[in-house]
Amino acid sequence: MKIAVQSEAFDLNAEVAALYQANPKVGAVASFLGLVRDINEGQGVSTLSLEHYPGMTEKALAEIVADAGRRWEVLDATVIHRVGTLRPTEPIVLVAVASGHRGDAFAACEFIMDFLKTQAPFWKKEATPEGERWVDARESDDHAAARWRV
Amino acid sequence: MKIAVQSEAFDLNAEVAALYQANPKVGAVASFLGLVRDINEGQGVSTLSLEHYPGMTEKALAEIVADAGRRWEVLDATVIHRVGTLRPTEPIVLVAVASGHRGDAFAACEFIMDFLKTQAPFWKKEATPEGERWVDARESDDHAAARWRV
Amino acid sequence: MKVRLLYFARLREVFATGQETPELPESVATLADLLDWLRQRGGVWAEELAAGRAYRAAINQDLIEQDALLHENDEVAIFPPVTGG
Amino acid sequence: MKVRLLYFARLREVFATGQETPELPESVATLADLLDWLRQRGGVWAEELAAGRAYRAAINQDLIEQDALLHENDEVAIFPPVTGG
Repeated sequence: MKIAVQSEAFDLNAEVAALYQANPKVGAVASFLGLVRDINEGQGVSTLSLEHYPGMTEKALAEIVADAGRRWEVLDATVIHRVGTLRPTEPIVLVAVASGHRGDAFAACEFIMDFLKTQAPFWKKEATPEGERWVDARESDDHAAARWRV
Repeated sequence: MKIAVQSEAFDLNAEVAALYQANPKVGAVASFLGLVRDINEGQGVSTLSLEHYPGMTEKALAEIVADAGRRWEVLDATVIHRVGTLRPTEPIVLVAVASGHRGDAFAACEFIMDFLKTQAPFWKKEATPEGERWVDARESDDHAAARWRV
Repeated sequence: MKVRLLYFARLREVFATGQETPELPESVATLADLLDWLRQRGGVWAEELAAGRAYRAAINQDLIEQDALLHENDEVAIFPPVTGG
Repeated sequence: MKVRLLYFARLREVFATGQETPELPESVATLADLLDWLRQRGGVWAEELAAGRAYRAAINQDLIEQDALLHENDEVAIFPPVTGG
């Protein structure tokens, strides 16, 4: 398991290969890339700044990944979240999950993203033509996380 | 949309970047990588050979991707399936879907994989210590595809 | 009526051919008729295409049901359930 | 009791501080008490931490509910709902 919070870009090839190259039991890797969009809630976005709570972030992400591993077969997983200032089309987050079969890989990957969105202490501030604004939490994200409760 | 059937390896970085780099409306890319495992149904696998039905394969994949685009917001999508002889840990298939939001990207990507598994004319033959054998279709794959019927 | 017949994967190996272009008798109008006609060859043809065996068919590269009508120069493919991905 | 208080994102900006280490009065035993104590500062403190405003709290880096007990040297963080990913 790899959890990283960093300002630098990451290499998707290297991160995904690290999940399967040494383990021939891996039949499926589901991955998710979140990117900065140039528009949000109708306003143009020139840059996005990400702040986090060092220490708690890594702990929260590790707990979410461990929780996914209790629900599905997770052979390995990587979560990388960037902080600092990013521009449209730049990757913000990578979640990649390796499993024997695709159903587990997809479910665990989406579960981790849904809880990352609602539980991991990151905050986004957008620079728009009207000035800077903190991004509001979305109710749809709470709903997405809530659907995993059984 | 890119649909390719090829014997060569593909570059995950390049394929995924092509889906978002030129389009700042893309906020989410969900991708799936299917890999050759070294064991299947209890038997060791030394190589996997993939055969397909040229012409129909590309047509079936394009229809599946178009169907996904009618159900979810798909800004762009790539499906690459390899044929020929592959070894354990080698990638077989890549499905990557770009969307504004993660829910659509995940759903469309998993939908495409489920229908690729049951509708696209590819066949696998495994070389095992006991000789060669054609891989049997899995009932679980039919069930996975059937759950999208509403 | 002449059609192009294609076989793939295990069926290609068992039938020891990947394609043929037979002249079909007038009695063959549908895919079901074609399958009957092939079964009359006996041996592996009767065995592999027997009712209850798992195989699929496509006409002109679309998966189809057995009551589908055939037309001159159709491309008809018969193959095992698919196992890609 | 002394605790370490951390503020993040919009609250860090509005409170014009990212952290403080106050000596709390004996009456403060729970997170709810701490929030009351902070609201008594008035101004942005009363406003931002008012009932009905959306904020979250963590004790020692775990998200917690307001009836959680505080202990000497706890790290208590107060922040807006998270928006990562």
